[in-house]
Amino acid sequence: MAANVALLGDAPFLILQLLLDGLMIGAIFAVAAYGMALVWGVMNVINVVQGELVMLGGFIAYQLTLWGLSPLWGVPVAAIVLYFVGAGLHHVVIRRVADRDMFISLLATFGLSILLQQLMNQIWGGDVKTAQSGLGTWFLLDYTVTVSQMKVAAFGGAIAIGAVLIIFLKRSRLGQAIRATAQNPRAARILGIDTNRVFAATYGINAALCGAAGALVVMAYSVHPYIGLPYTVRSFMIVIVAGLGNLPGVIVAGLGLGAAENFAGFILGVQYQVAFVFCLLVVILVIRSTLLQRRRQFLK
Amino acid sequence: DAQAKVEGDTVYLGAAVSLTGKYTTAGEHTQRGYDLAVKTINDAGGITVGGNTYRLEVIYYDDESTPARGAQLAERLINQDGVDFMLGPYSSGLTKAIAPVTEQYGVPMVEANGASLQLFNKGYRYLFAVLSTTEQYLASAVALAAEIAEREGRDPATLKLAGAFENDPFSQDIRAGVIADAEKFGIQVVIDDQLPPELNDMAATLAKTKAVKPDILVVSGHSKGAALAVRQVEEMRVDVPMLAITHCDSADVIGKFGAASEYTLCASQWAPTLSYQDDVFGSAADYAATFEAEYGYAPPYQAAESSAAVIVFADAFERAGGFGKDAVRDALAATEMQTFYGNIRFDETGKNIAKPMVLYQIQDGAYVVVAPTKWAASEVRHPTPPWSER
Amino acid sequence: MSGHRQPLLMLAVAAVGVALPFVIPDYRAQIAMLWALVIMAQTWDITGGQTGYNSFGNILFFGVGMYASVVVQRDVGLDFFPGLVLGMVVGAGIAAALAVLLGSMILRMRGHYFAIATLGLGIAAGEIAGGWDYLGAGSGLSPPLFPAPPGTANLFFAYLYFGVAALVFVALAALYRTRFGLALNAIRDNEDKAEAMGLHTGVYKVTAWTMAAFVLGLVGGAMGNMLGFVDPRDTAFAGATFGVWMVLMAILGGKGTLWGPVLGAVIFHITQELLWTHLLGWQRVALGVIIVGIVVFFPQGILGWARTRWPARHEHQGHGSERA
Amino acid sequence: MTATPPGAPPDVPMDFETALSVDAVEEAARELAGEGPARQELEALCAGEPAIDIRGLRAGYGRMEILHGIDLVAGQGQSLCLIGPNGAGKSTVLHSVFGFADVMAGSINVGGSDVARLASSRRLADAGIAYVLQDNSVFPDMTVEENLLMGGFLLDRRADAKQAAERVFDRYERLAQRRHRRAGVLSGGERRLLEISRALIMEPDVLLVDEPSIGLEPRFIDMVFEILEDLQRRDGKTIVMVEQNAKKGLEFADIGYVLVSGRLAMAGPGDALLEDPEVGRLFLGA
Amino acid sequence: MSAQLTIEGATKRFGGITANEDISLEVPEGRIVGLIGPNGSGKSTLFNSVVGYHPVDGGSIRFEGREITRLRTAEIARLGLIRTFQQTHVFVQMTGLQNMAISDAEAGHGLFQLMRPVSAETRERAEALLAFCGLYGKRHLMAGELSFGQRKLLELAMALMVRPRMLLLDEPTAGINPTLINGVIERLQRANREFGVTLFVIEHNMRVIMSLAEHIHCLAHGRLLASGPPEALRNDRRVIDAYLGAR
Ligand SMILES: Nc1ncnc2c1ncn2[C@@H]1O[C@H](COP(=O)(O)OP(=O)(O)OP(=O)(O)O)[C@@H](O)[C@H]1O
Ligand SMILES: Nc1ncnc2c1ncn2[C@@H]1O[C@H](COP(=O)(O)OP(=O)(O)OP(=O)(O)O)[C@@H](O)[C@H]1O
Ligand SMILES: [Mg+2]
Ligand SMILES: [Mg+2]
Repeated sequence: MAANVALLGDAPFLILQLLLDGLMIGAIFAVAAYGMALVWGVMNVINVVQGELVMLGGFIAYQLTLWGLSPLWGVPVAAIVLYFVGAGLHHVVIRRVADRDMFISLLATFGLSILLQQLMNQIWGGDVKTAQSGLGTWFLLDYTVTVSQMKVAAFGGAIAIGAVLIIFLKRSRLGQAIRATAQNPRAARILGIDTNRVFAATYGINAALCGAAGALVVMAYSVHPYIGLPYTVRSFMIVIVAGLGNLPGVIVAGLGLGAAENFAGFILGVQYQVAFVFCLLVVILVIRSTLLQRRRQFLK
Repeated sequence: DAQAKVEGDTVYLGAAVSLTGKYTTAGEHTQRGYDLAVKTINDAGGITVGGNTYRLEVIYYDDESTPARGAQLAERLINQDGVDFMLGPYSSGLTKAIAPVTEQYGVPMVEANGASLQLFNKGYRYLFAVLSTTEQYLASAVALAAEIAEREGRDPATLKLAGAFENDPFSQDIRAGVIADAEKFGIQVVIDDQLPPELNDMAATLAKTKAVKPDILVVSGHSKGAALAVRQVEEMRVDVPMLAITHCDSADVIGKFGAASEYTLCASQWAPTLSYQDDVFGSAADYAATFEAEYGYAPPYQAAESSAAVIVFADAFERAGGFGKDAVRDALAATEMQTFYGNIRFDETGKNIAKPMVLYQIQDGAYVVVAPTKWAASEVRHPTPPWSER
Repeated sequence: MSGHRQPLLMLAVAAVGVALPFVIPDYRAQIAMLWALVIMAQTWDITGGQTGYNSFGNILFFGVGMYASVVVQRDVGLDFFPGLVLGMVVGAGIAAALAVLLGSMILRMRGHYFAIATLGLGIAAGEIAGGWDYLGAGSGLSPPLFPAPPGTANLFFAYLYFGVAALVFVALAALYRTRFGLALNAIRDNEDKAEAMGLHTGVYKVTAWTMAAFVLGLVGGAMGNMLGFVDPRDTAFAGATFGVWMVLMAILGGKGTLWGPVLGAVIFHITQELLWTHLLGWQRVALGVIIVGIVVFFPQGILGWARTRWPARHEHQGHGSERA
Repeated sequence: MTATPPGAPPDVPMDFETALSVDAVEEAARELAGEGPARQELEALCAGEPAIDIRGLRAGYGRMEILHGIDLVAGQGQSLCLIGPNGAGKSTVLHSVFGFADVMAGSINVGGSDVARLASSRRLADAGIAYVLQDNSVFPDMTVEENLLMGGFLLDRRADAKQAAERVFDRYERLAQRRHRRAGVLSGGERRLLEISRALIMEPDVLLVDEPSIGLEPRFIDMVFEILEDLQRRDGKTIVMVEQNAKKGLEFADIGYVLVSGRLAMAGPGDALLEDPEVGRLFLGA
Repeated sequence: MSAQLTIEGATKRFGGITANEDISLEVPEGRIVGLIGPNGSGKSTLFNSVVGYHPVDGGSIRFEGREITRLRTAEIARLGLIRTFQQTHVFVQMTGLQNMAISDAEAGHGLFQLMRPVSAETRERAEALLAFCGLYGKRHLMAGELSFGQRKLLELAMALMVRPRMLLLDEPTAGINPTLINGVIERLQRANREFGVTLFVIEHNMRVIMSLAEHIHCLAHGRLLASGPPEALRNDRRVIDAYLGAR
């Protein structure tokens, strides 16, 4: 561990490399996290199937390459396909559990995640899949620092998606309905908002975001059927840190998490990177609850 | 209870294989290896034991790639299904979980996918492995590096080795072997990373590699690790004179990454170009052809060794002349034969000591055996040129 | 299940538990596993069902018990049985201590935050064990083998786990009849109000979790020997299997009830053994469908469903077993 | 609901002279009610075309039936007040009209069409029903102003909603001062004011109000009743209200209904009920 | 007459708003004291400060001579200072009796005191108090199945079950049937008289507060506007202007 820290001192370019890689993966985390924030905030559902939706997006982009198309098309295609998948899932399962105890929906989406994992396993096999975007690599500082153009594109795309989403929620009618439903569904209904449709749309949008993120993942990294949970957990962490309904915060937290994870992996050893992520999760939650303890919520 | 072991003219073997979970792909290769051998043997008239002919059949369960499930299923196969002979699961971890069960019940198990050396220091009497154990996987790669260094007039002790190994029993065993080999030559280990099982990014390790500039980079993490290593080495333009990995054929790195996979060294249990043969499949090349005709892709070595395990069992049944568990066990212990997969002879711990590993290099888009010299089809290409020149 | 029929039912179940390993001797391994699962579901329900703190990380205590026990057996150098007993006790002790320590930090979180924090703990524990050489790291550990013919090992574990399950059941039945049980329910229903009434909610929550942890530590302590192999992610901190199953079983049966977790575990285990082993690869699809089906159609569990179906019986129970 | 026998354990002193228990009120009311008013009586109270007409309504939550056959008729521009003991099912009547309870039998006609099959979210748009819930229904994380604007969600033009909101602010300085504050931090009374004004933005034909005066200071209670009066008299809206402050409610309403254990016990003109000695004893605390 | 609860210069701000400003008042032991004031004048906020839901920004609060300004809710509750809520809070998935049983402070809240079944004594008292609040017939019903007003009554019964030294009631009769209100008033008076519980009551219902309270404080805009016996306050010009309105 000390050796790793020393290495950072000896080869400072590593710091830059780690930071860049971290930010770029963090941006993708953020996209999935937008969706989670939406679904959580609006429907009061913690969507455990988030990671699997991301993977599904990845597999769709991969499938396009099998058909000879550029996986870059995967971003819009996966988003559109996943929108309908999401709306479908909502219709069949989510709407029946959304207004129940949150734990019920947690479990239901967990069940869906197992189902999707297995379906992907049956359709595409258990192997690691990647798709070559065809974009090249930039080199900085005399070839020491590499920046894959794909990752930069993913980064830019993620930020853009976030911005669009924020404006959409603030300005559009559906956006307003989504916000109102999030805060008090019964009140939304008495004002004439079709909350069921709002829920379906919200879940669809979430799935579409995941699909886009997945397409970025398969080009910038790789996917296989069992890789969902870390994405789910990261989304969750990001949302907690940012706070529900704080989308700009989601971007910042996503980038921060990506960078922190990368540095932790480097310094502690990659084997502890996942442990680090989950310990960080617990620590964040503990800090959050301590802070809340001070600013206590109270009853009326 | 236990009547299912031999029903009429059918002998049942039991196997828990990974059809879901993280070992799905390899588990499928394993199952297909078993199935192909069983089918081929049965089609050729089955086995003759004590004057009668018998067909083979395998009872499968899915162990979901988890050892706890594997152990339970072994119990189930032995107790409820009455199986008296077991074929191994995929991976060292699963084998580790199942071996204690078969051992307790005195059920002989021939396994083809648990390479961990630790399986063979427990004094198990009913466990037999047709494959080479982990310490041999990358030994020839390390030796090769040392040899080349000496040839170039460099002291091997000046070499630097970087390693990244998945955190599972198999890869950790590989790691132990590599580190022991490095010590033997005085090679300095400069990076020794463990990769998490839900691996999807090894940028941190590779960035480190760029900084410390080792002479050899060794990666082991089943097919996932192989794919990731080849891909990210290219993407990050990591210049390292020698990249040695495991599982490149099962990960199909040539198909996935094309030219980027050139120069990569791969440890393999077996290659279709080897000159072994047997009565069931013919030569190694014949086996490859049969397999490809059946399943539509070239057999990875996981399939080949699984088929070999069935052949070994069949041979032992015939020599034992009956289906007593202990008679078959003793016959297995006395095995001395050649299969398309290689020579098989078990030492007293149950591992196969008659078959060496081979080392491939990817040259011009094909796997070419470069070590050991006996089977080498071509010279090793070394060093790997820097990316700026490729 | 009304008040006066309760003891009868318990007797019947006890009789079945005692007889089972001899009625179907080939299934002893599964019987042992069944009772272990029953205990997991029962203990999960202490916090999950009764207190409203849904944990996804109770597997932590199971795994800690398993590792502690195997390490004790490896390093202390006792014979098999004394080693196992010591291992189980140490495992349970460490698990309980850990519950006190972690509980006092994370039980302050409400609802789903707690659920996810525990999920994090469970996974992190597996990852840490997987990197820790003293615990065999990723290669895992092999506990000593049972020193007797094969059938007896399963018989031993079947009775061991049955005994623990029965004890836990009786203890919980008594516990839920005390005001402590009511306090847990009060926390579940409205924790702020419970606090406003002067209850020491923090202490009760930690106590409840510690009880669960202690028992899970015991269960884990013997499970290593039963399985014959300990591995960080798939046997000890097996979040995706045991970790989730214990939640599922409790919910399937009906959380927050005494019999629900038992019923849920039995049904779950039998389904799994009968069905899944023959589905060859599709069993996870089945699991997914079952989970979704349960929560969509039986969110209250089988017992809860029966109650809405036959509300009269429930009313009757309200008067019959009058807990207050 | 199960019929739990009323009464108290023997060792509890039963000195309920001035005060009646929940059960005692129910019991007394049940006796008083007898068979309850006939449908014709109700129709007689209704002036003009019925704007809202409920027949044989059985409704409840899940499998539990709370209302056991309720009839209710109110004409266009009339106001109707439901009174009754706690737990009688008054809120459930309003819930049923808006689709928040499970209707098991009976019909609910508003403005001549059956709304029972309409999704709750369509009832404001299609049937012109607005609803002020008994409990909290603001959007806590939106500002007071945004809350009012949400009241005009169905309006095609944003500007209309804006104007309507301005009118509310003109009327209630209290809300105007807090227009940019999160609605979640309003005091109980401020919140009530916001909820009522928000329901009026769409200018509904039928207004369901559940205990408008709850938690309001005396002056606001008067104010709220003035608003309702205005709506009814000037704009000809139909108002169905539940009010625990039965005196206020009956004074205000044209028609009064007394609901007891999910059944209609009495019905009559508001003033007449107010003067009924039994009603006075049981519901007005006189 | 000693002051049981003393509030001195209590100030509470939320962001830009001052909900309570420099409020000083006393609640003497054994009395019934009222707190009135327009909506948003800071009544509930003051209650919240007293029972420790949020710390005050300035001033101090003493209960029976003890500084409680910084104590936590549960600790304050255990001193015998209990509040009820404007919006009801009961344990919805427990029966009325169970709600009562867990509220029994006399049976103890220590871990070991809890580890025994509900005593016959607790049960009797619970039943008596439920009857006292008119809920005896509903004692086996889940609290979540009670109507709004019934829950309110249950909450009152629970508060009495604690045997509090002082009870802070936030609009105890809001949403309760007028006839029952008479009952509630009588019950409160009896609780005060027979159990010696000091009452500090927020009410908008003038009939209730005038017949119940012996002394009333009126808040407006977060400040203490006036104090005095009911009659005096009813005729106080400032109170009429700020709150009661012209009658
Ligand atoms: N969500 C619910 N689920 C089950 N039962 C309910 C539910 N809401 C109300 N009830 C029951 O329905 C009955 C009638 O409730 P309702 O709220 O209509 O009464 P109410 O007349 O409005 O009383 P209040 O004056 O106290 O508000 C009550 O006995 C209550 O127990
Ligand atoms: N958590 C909070 N954050 C910000 N402002 C608050 C908060 N709680 C209360 N307020 C504000 O403080 C003021 C006083 O509120 P409070 O609830 O004490 O009033 P109240 O006297 O109880 O009124 P009511 O009779 O309507 O219940 C109100 O203007 C309210 O908006
Ligand atoms: Mg009501
Ligand atoms: Mg208030």
